[in-house]
Amino acid sequence: MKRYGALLVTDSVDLAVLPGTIHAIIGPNGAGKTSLIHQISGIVASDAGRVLLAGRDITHLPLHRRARRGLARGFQITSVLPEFSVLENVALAVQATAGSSFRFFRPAATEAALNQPAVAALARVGLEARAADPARRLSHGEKRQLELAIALAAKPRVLLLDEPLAGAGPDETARLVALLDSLRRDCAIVLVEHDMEAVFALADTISVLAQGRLIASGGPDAIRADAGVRTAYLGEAA
Amino acid sequence: MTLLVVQALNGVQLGLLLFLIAAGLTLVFGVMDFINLAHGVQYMLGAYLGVAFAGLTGSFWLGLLLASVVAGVTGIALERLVFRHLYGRSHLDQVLATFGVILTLNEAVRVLWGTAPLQMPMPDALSGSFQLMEGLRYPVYRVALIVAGLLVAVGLAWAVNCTRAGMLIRAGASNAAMVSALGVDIGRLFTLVFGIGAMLAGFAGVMAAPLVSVEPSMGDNLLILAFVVIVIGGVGAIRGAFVAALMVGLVDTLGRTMVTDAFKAALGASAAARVGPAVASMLIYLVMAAVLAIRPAGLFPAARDA
Amino acid sequence: MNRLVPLLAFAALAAVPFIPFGREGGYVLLLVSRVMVFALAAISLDLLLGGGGMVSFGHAAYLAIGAYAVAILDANDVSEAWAVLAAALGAAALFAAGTGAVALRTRGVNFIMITLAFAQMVYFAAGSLAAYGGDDGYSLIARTELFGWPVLKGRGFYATAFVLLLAGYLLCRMLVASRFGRVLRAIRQNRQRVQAMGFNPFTVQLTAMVIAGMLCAVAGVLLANLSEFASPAYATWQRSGDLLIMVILGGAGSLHGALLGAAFVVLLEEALGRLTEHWRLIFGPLLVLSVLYFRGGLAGIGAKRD
Amino acid sequence: MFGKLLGALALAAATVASAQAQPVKVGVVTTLSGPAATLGQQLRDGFALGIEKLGGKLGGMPVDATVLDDELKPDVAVTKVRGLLESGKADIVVGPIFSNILQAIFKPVTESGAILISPNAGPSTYAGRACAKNFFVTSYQNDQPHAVSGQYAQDSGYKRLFLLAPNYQAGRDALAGVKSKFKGEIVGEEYVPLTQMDFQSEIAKIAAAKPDAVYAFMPGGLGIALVKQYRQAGLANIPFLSAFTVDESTLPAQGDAAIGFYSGASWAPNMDNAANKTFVAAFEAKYGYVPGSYAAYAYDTAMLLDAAVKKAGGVADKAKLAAAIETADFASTRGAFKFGVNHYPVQDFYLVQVVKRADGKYQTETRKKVFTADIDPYAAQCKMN
Repeated sequence: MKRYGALLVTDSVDLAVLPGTIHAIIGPNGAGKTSLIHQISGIVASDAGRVLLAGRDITHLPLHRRARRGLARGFQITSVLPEFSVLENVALAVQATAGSSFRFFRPAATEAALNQPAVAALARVGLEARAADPARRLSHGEKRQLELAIALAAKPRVLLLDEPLAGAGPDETARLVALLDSLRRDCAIVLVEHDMEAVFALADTISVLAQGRLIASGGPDAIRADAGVRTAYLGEAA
Repeated sequence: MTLLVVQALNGVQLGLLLFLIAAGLTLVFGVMDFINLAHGVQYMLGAYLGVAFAGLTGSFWLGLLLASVVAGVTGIALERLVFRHLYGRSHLDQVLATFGVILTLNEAVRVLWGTAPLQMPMPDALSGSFQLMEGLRYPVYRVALIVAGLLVAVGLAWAVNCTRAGMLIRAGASNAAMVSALGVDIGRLFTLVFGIGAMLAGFAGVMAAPLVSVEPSMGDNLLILAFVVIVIGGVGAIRGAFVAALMVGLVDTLGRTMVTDAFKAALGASAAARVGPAVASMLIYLVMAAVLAIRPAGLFPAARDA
Repeated sequence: MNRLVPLLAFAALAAVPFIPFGREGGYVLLLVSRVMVFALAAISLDLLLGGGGMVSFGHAAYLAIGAYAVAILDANDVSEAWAVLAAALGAAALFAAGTGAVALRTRGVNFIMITLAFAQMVYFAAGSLAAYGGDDGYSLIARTELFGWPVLKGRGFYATAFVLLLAGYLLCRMLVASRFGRVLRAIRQNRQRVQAMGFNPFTVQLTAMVIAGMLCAVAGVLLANLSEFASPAYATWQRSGDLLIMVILGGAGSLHGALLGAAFVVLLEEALGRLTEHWRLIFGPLLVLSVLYFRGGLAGIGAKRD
Repeated sequence: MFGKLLGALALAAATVASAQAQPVKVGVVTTLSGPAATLGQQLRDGFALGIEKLGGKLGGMPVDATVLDDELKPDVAVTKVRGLLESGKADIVVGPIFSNILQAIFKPVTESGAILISPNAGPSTYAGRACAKNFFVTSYQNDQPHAVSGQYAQDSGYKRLFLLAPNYQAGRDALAGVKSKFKGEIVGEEYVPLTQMDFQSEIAKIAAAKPDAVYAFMPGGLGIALVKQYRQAGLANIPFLSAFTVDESTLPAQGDAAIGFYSGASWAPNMDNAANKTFVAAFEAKYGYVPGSYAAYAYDTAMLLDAAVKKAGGVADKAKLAAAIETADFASTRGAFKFGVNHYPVQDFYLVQVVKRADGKYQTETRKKVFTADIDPYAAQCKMN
């Protein structure tokens, strides 16, 4: 049983992300994609506009409180905890949503309440075999998988992913795309990605940003046909 | 009123002395992300070398020159032998190693020159004084100290803002990896910055020697003050170090003058004599805590790339 | 390694009173008592430093807070352990919460300096407590007692200090392994990541500061009883530096490293001090070399690396 | 590691105990770390010279001496001293330099039954109600050298006095000592941090206040900086009275700047008696610097102990030894020497002045006797029992 939310960003960019869908944001370099993700997740404060999550205004909440409301994010530069084991990375994320962290005496490493969901999340991304290894020893693609597991462990309503495929080889990409595709069952996904093939294969809705503005939004087919998008991407060539 | 002006002048002079020390510290910290606790002993070393060279040559000026150069060379030697190996390491390792250097050099100075404080005579040319207010003469030497401090500040500002090395230093302070990737020999740049920092501290040591007691560990408390300065100013910022040094100098000097008087009015004389000096001693730390509480990165933090 | 070394260390501490050192026996017990007191302080610092990545340069303030809790109650004819502990822990918790709330706004070297600033304030404040000896310090009338039992006299002190050290160590180990400690350790590695997971680093770190401060205040209570004396000198920045050195030298983050570091510093000072008055000339380079060649500190020697 | 205790630190002059004679075990507690080590060295050198003069013996018995560096940390001092006492290495403890260290070691030493002799620090605490049978001071009570200047200022008819001291207990006590004798107007009373290096702020205040004289208690590096800057600011025409601010430990660094400045003391290198002449000449020959009062009182302490051990016939009976110390008759560098009821000296105090000697070195010389057979103000409260 899962509850889905909806997300809205207003800052001359209007985005609505619907439950159970993948909403991709594309655009040329410098279009403001990462900035947008930062604003939504709360790392950077917006100058104007609002962010709503499941109908509630979260614009003025700090990063960690947005996360508690169900907004999870992966980072463009992989950002796992290098000294922790793979399992501990995920268990920590479980801990963030499961009860208090102000428990001082019981060893966390053996808490089944934390480890079972963590193992499940690892299995979901296909990393369960490496649970005991230190996170710093993972390959680049495996770190991406771990990022996803961390994000999933929080059982988020909305998952923000900033270029999850960057730096992945063809095999890894194929695996990650399949994984992302299966994730839409769990939560709404906002996907910033340069790999157009993956974007058009995955996304239910695509929004195109150029110079900080939203120039088009719609299904993959609509975007393919959009004249403005063609100009923005193919600009000089057209 | 005149007294206040005199005190302000004294504050400026203390501030400039602090700036000479803090400038090198903040550069080394900003460019190399290196916590150099041993910067204070460079100041002490400058004072001792100044006394030694002035004694050998019979001239304050030769002593100043030689001591500054040798202090700089010592800094470079330390950089090559020890500090260079610590750039990539954690701040904790740097703290431990440079603390070891402090212990070593403080003790070495004791072994070489003895524990007793030494005397550094003032240069004849600057030993005069002029009437500042009734009954108080202001030594020309202190004016020279102010002028020297200002000249160094201007020179540094010029060097950092207008020269190629300065540009690299500024670039290095915000993104060392990038500068290195652009093909600049970052190692030589670091050595240069270190040498300049050590030389400035040594120079400050010689200049202060005729005024203060030249003794082992004389740099320890000054190191703490210099760190207060660079933290208030914002790590890596020459301009911040300058403003903060003057601020600390003025707060400390004027605070000592006025805090006890202020408490006298509020608490009566005997309580003021007890509370006043304690608060005056705390004043610069209170200022630092207040600045950091409001601006956690200091007044003028160097823009740092992620 | 992680279990064996601490086990051996505590076994050695437990065995010391039963080893016949002859006429030196009394002194050995004193010296090792001193090791244990500073080990407790260092372990509490390691909880901040190794656990949470918070480099406090003002941890000695809590030694003074604990010591003055003993002194002030002693002056009012109270030497019951529960009262003393309540006062020491309460004062330390208040101080940690108040200063921590401000200090945690800053990062890196600014955090180092702002904690130093707060400790300096404690130092100056303790020096102005004229009723308790001011700078001269306060000589205890009676040692702290437990329900009228003189638990801190003679061998009782050794036993009590051992129990408290062991308890403190186990407590810290438990904390580090707990849910709370896991978040704390995660913050040290990547603050933003932890925030994005939904944790508030501020409250977690502040809680750690309060716990560490209280633990160190217990060491302060012991130190006052060991020397039957409370002094502002307990809060000097040099003392805070000593604690940092113990933790880093021992290997930050391992907890038992802090114990090894404290033992190493106290005993090596003693041993070298017997060789020569200029023992710092040996000790200083040793620190430098240990950083250059033994990464991970004493606790890291022989430990497996990946 | 603990087998042979402190052997390396033993005084050069000390002789190893011979098989038959039980040696006199002396612990010397002094400060040998940091800038204050200058004073600590004087204490150590003065005491070592005394023992050497006595042929390595006290009262004809061999000496087993141990020098401890208190590092100017009270807890370090206590640990080391208690260690010495508990391993039976001290019949007598001599030291320390600083009052706060004395406060810390007083109880452990006196309660152990050993004799404690302070050749420098003489706090008011142990001069009054807390006086003890086995505690002696061979220097002075801390207030006295300061009172000298207060009395001198009063006698000289000064009307307006400016006071300066570091902000710590001894500083506040010092100025209280001056004020107890000076009845004129105090036009300024400044307390500075112990770490201060620049006195411009205070100097400007002095110039503005235009006092008849200045009184300063600025020990060590503080005094060096103050005296130089005071001279440079052209204030030297205002008489400079002091204690522990211009003495033989600071004069080499102050040089000409200190010439003519005054201090209050019970001893100076020029004092005209045979014991002092022998001491100063031997000290300068052996150590190459002019001794200060720290060295002189430590030397006196060695001589005192020699006489007392001889009289008591050994150190086994501490009560007998204490009684012998009370009445010991020895040749002090200050001429005649006598303890008061509280075991602090009853002695003359002088105004001394800084001069440059013919050989280019600096020393203080007695100018005027200010107090004769002075008893400190706390002695009346002492009920020795």
